[in-house]
Amino acid sequence: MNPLPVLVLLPIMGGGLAWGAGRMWPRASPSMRDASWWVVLATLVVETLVLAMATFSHRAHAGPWPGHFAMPWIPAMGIAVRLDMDGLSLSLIWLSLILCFLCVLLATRQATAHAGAFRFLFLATLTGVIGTFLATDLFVFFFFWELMLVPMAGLIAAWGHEDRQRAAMKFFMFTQGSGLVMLLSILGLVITHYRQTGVLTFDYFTLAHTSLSPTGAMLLMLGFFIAFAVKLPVVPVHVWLPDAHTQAPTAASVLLAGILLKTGGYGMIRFNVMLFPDAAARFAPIAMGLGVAGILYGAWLSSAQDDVKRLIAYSSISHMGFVLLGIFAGSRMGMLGAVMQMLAHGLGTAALFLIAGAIQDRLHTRDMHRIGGLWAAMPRLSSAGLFFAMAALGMPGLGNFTGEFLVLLATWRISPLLATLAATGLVLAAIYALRMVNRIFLAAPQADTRPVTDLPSWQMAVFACVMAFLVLLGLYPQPFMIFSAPLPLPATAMAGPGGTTP
Amino acid sequence: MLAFSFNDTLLVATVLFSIGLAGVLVRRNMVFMLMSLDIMLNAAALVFVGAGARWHDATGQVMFVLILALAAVETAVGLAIIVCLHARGRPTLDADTGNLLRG
Amino acid sequence: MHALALLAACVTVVGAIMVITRRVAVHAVLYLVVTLLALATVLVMLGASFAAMLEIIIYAGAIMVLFVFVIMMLNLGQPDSAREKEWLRPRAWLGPGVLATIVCAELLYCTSPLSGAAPVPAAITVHDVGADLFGRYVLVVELVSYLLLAGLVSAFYIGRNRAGGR
Amino acid sequence: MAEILLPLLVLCPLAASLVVFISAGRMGARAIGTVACAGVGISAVLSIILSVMLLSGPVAGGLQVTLWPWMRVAGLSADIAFTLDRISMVMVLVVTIVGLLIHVYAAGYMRDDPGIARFFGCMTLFVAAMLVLVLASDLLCLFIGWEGVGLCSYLLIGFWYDDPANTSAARKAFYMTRMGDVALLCGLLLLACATGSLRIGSVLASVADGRLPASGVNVAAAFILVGALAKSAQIPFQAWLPDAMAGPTPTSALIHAATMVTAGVYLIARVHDLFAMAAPVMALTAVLGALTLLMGACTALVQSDLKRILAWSTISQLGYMFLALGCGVWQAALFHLMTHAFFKALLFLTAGAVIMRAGHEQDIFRLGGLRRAMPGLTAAFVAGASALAGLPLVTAGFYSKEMILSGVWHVHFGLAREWTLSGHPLWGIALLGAFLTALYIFRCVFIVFCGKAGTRAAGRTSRLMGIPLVCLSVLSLFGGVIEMPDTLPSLHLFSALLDPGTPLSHADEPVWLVLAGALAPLAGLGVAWVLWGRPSPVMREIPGQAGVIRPARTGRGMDVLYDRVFVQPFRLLAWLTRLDIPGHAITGTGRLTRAASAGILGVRAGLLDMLAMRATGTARWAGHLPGLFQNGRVRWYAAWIAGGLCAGLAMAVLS
Amino acid sequence: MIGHDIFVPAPLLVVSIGIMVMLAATAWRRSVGRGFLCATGMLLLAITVVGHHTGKVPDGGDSLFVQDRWTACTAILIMFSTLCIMLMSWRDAGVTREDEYPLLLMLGTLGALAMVFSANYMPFFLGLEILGVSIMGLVTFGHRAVPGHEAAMKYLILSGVSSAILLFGIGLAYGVTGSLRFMPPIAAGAVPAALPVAATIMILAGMFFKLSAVPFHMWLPDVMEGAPVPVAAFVAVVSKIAIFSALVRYFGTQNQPPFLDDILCGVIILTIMGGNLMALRQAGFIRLMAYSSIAHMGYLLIAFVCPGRLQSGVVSVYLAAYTVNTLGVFAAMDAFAIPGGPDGRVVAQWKGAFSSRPFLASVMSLMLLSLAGIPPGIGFFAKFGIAAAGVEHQRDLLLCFLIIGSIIGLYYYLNIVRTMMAAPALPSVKLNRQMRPELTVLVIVLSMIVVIGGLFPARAIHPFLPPPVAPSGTGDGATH
Repeated sequence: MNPLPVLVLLPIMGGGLAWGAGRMWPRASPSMRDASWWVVLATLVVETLVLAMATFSHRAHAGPWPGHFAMPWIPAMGIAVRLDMDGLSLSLIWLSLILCFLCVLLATRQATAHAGAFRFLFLATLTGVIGTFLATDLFVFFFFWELMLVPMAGLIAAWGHEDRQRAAMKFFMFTQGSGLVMLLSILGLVITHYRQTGVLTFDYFTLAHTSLSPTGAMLLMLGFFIAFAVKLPVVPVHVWLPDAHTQAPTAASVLLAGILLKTGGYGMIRFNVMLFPDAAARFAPIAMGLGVAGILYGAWLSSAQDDVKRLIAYSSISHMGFVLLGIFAGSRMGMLGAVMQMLAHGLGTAALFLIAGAIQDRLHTRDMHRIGGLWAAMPRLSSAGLFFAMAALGMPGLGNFTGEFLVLLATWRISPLLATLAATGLVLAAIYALRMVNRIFLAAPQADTRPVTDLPSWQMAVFACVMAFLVLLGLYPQPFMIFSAPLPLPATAMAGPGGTTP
Repeated sequence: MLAFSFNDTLLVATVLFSIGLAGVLVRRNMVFMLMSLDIMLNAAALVFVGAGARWHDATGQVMFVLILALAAVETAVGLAIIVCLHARGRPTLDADTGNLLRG
Repeated sequence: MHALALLAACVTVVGAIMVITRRVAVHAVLYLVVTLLALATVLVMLGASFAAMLEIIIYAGAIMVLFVFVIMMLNLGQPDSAREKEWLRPRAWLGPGVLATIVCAELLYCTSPLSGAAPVPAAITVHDVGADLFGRYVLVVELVSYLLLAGLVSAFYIGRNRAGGR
Repeated sequence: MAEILLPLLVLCPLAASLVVFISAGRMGARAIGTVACAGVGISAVLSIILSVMLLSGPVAGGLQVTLWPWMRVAGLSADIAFTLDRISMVMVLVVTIVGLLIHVYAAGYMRDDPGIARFFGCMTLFVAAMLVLVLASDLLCLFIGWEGVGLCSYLLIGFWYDDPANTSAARKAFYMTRMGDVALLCGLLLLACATGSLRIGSVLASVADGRLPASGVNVAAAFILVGALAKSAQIPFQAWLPDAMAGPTPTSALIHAATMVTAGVYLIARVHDLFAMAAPVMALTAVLGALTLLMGACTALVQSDLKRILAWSTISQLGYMFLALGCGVWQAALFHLMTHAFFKALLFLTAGAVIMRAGHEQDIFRLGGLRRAMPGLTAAFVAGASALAGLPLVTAGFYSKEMILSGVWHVHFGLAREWTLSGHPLWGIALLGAFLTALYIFRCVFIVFCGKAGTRAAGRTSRLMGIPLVCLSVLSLFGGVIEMPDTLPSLHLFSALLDPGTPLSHADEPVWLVLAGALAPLAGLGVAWVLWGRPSPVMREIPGQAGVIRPARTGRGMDVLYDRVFVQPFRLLAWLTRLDIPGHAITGTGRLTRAASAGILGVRAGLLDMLAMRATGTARWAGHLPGLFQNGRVRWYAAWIAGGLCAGLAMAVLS
Repeated sequence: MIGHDIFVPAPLLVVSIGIMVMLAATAWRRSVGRGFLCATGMLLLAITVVGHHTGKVPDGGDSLFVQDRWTACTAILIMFSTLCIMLMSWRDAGVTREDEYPLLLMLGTLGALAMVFSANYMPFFLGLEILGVSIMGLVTFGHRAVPGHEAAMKYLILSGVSSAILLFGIGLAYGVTGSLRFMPPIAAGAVPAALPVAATIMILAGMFFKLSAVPFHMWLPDVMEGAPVPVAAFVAVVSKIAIFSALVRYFGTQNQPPFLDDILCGVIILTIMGGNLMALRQAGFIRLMAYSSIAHMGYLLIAFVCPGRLQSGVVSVYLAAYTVNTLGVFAAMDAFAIPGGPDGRVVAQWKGAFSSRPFLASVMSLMLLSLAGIPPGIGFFAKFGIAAAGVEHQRDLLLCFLIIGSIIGLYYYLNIVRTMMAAPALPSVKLNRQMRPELTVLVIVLSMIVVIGGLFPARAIHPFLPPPVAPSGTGDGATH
């Protein structure tokens, strides 16, 4: 059995089951776990097993990368379900699964109404994301890219907070609209290839060898870039993100910040840089400028927020600026830094959203002025919050720093000025992170704070796992760097000063 | 008797067609609109007959018959609708006023 | 062009103009009959005597009677005539007139260079038409029957529910 | 052996920290204190063992342990690796031993605080981070410790978070040091970029090879200097340290006096080879150090808060160290670092005990006459004060300061081709600083311990707190005899220890140089006695709110002099300090950022969001089209058809 | 000559016989149910005999009818749609229960089929009129009589004008070529170029009217709004398929005459933008669907102006997707209607549908998202095909408008979904919410088609990937 299609299909099937289970055996009491929750958990466990199999088994196959699956889909148009897996996709899938476990264990309790449907959409998003990470057929990639929007927007629109529907709409419109531009680029590439060779195919590896005119390559690259830039997000097109993150229910925020943003980074690495190396190199100064702008702008705005989730959302913009910077720094080091940053940010920000969600569940507000001083009441939650805030501000020894340092170093080689500016973002990061800490956790308790329950120990244990993972990423990233490096395209030399040494 | 060339036919038909069009556009009374429609259809029919004559082909007149049938059907249905609307409180037969369907 | 032909064409056009400018519906119907008769003349001159007969019998005869019948039934009288006058102010003619004129001009522009060597038209007899109609176009005739059936059913249904108003 | 012990050195406090954190709420105060002290204590023992191992080994080099590769990418290799060489050995000993003493003291001091677990967790974590900083053989690894100590400092300054002033002081400290950290990071980036590695040895070797252009060396040194300045609260980053006194006193002693703030000194000492090649930066370091020492001393003179006096004195003493570093006598800097750790920790701890017993009163003018109530503490404080002032021969501070002074006297900066700068003016400033040091610390001694009784003292100092004080007093008094000026019995144990190859010796040193160094503190002591030590002190009534000294009264000769010589310049300086421009800028940054980004938010709402909204708005406007076009009139519709036909014909025919 | 050797495509024959049978049945005893039953049976029969014909296939160009895979594809679509609409209106409360109704539906289908199969202007034009006249009758079947009649009136007059234009154009074409073969007129002999151009334009104008391309589109919303829901679906689906099928047949796979290029581009842009912009602020669901259908015709026309390898497949896939989605929307709307309660024709009535009627709301969302081109619906693949065709022909301008239009479209489709997700305004009145079983089946079947078609487009669409016109092209063989 090939694990790749199983990986993609399992979540949505499990989600369907969970939905059915939720309808058949609705929850008896709010405190009890219902059948659908167990179904989701079982799905994730099986998925993890399959993923472990995919990680450690080495099967013989025709693909250029460690994992490969191909099945004709629409032969008339040269479309096939081609799934390939290299370290980058593998590590991002691992990240997705970890975050899903987090959500299932810590956050889905929030969805009280129609829990089954909630879980279905949740797992459907996972399917979309995993499909996006695995697809090497451009059509299939686009299919999954669009597919993951729908359940996510549904999650936001149906289970979100006050202004959820507008946020969901904004999210959907931005991503879908930019996706259409990418569609045109995909088609442009395919048809250019068709004109040259007479072969109509959407195969990533085949299309990589299309020879393009500089202008054409630039245009096609820009089409991809726009879609990924919206998802990442890059500064001028980030408008959807704060709303979506803020309004989404906790689990959706986690998925959104933890994984969906990563699909943007993944796409930039996989498609912008690897498909169009020359155009990407020419575009790099602009992209890096945008990255720095994102770092500073995101951090700056983050430090002006009163809404916790909004603050975290803007900090995500800042962190994703590093990713953009690293991807376009043109060296393997920057790329690795970007990947590390994605992994670390996925974990850290997801945990922060979970904490913010836990606070909101207990205090029914996200306004930092009204939260105030939780340490006395909830030392566990607060210490976890403190830890992840430190991770967010780039404390060395935690995962984010590894990524940021590599990115900065790679940037310094290109332009010390940009690197210095980006490093300034770290000061701003300290400002927003500490502001959050000193408003929420380490502050005088609010007079009207009702007695609240702290996190139970088992939840704390889950958080501890994440912390341990972040520390691991921060102190011993080498295996992850080797593991999660994007593999070069076969038969083409990866351009870049880094060469191909892992 | 064959005094008309195709060209002349076209001339007459075009003018007739335009008059019919103008009639549809300018009249607010639905009965007049139907009459103008008939004029337009007749213009089209005239073209067919003229063309049939030009190619010496009976098909043109076959088309004429078809158009005649169409005109009959349209007139019948149209008048039925007019009568119906008239019966339901549209005494003026004005096509412009009392529109429920708009926007 | 034959003088009679010219006359017939002129009558057709003038009749049509009268149709669309009349205030009283019955007058318009009468002018329409005149137009159709003149058109029948034109058809005859095109060698299509069968078509001309149909024009007179069915169009001027049957369809126009339908019009007259409906007009009588609706009892359009003096107030309607006054209202029509109100509606037919010169300003109302401006837009439609211009549009129709432009369409006419464009069509004429398209057809005008045609006035050169054109094949001489010849008469087509009833026989020719009949042979075609029930020969190669028999299916078309069948389709026309369905068209008439559709019109029949529609008009029947619409007319039947006239009084209902449910 | 060393491969196990060296990581264990770091691991012990770390483990203690984890245990304390995780068991929060389940362990009693005593148990927590025990665990913390045990963790640090084991470290101290280990450090001594390791020092012995190091010193018994070959002279050059040190104990190296590479734990695991951290980042190995093309163009960068960084390891998690520890080195124990002679420089770090000194520092490790200081950190662990002083740390242990302070932990023991704190176990008594913090006994009744509800947040004791958090306190000891942070303290032990701090020791661990500090040890990482000290032991790191890789600059990037050092950076872990560097930021880690900053974090602990932040947490401990804001330990009593109920008061917003404390948390804001904590944040101020973090922001300011963070700015320096970013500069340091930039320096690291530059070095990593040029050399491909951040291992200190290889970086210095590359620099020595000339793989880095001179400008690069200067810039890198400048970046590192900025980082060090921020960490050590030197001009222009001095503002955070006095505020940092908001933390518990053991914190102030350990972090903000003995160890963390000296990290900057340590860092520069570590990379002194790099600095040696960057003459302008050296000069800058020296000048900034001199300015800081003078300013710190001046400001300390007019403070009234006991802990703030000590804080400013710390700044001033760190200025000495930077002066020494700038003058290339990094051995002297480290020596002073060590002695300063002893006596300043002693001073802080004693002050903490005094304040605690005096009912948490920190204003020196409200204290007073405590000599009788707490003789032991008085003795300890006087011992510390003497060491700080550097009273000749009997205190450790004298020897270390003397070493700095002699180093400064001999220095010559070759800034550019013919621009040289003699060290003599700096020497003068340092000497003046020595005088002022004695003046302000004995002002403090006389006001607090002599004279009329102020607040009533209560309770007594527990033995747990007493023992460290005794130990530190001994160290402060006698810890300096391992290095003596040539004029005295020429003893160079310390510098020989640090740098066995080139013993620091100035044979041609004039005797009056030592004499001047010895007399200046004495003069300070005398003046202080004159001003504050007599039964009716001249300056007694001056309200001590920093810098707001009433205009000197006429008719008292000494006052005029004092006013002219000290007060006016101090007022200026103190006014400048009080303005606290960078400090305000930093604390203000939060508010400023908020204001500015609120502005940006407005702009954003007006720009990006509004653009998005405008787009939908346009679309909505377009949504009104139905009303315009689709008006329900058949004739209108027909006109469109005719118009369409018209246009189509026109386009097709006329084109 | 008259007899068994006349070439008639079987579906046409079956449907017309069906009409006769229904007439006979009506003459025997009037019964609505029997009419529906008879019609359904005949349609099923007709679907099964698609591809068959009587007589021998004429080889010359003089045939009235033509039959190939393209006709089979569109004929199946048409009959399938009619079948669905039959099912929808079987016991629809919004439709007057008269036995003329199934008869007119069948007549309309016959007209549409005639258009599809026609290879000659005559059956094309007659089919068009049969369809039109049937629609005139059908729209009056609602209970709200006046809007129905008003709609019929508008349709009558406007379609009369367009028919006249079309006929005039055909006449000109006939005058130019001397033949009524269903293809663009090519100047023969001394006839100047302007006349065939004018003829083509006028024929196109007539076709665009039926297709409701933008300057000629205004009847569609009014007519659909005035009609009962199933009839609106009929108008939106069947007549569109038929006319588009004819349009493709008319121009074939060859490039359009160059003079048409600007006009077509202009019409496409106007159609896309007009349809989408007008749909933005609609409160009426049917009206919104009408405008969205106009926009979809615009998208389809993009494929139409990009002839070649992709065109036939793309057009058929898009038509199929559009058909199924639109039918789904209308079926859900029909199922939403409760006698004495909301009839689902206003978007606001759908507020809170996700909580009050989750199944219908889910189906509706699926259909709307598929219309918007979001996976996994079949509409995604369809739009992908359109874009592919556009990129292949480097229709950059049109593609820009495709994207802009899609985004606007997404907005109003999502707005409906949003409305459905909102909390219901009022505590819902206890009404009988039992859905008619046949509607449930229909809705489920349509949803499955949408999803399966989206997931396995190749399998689902394989029969729809024919060369549209006589197998002249060589490249077409590769498409299946």
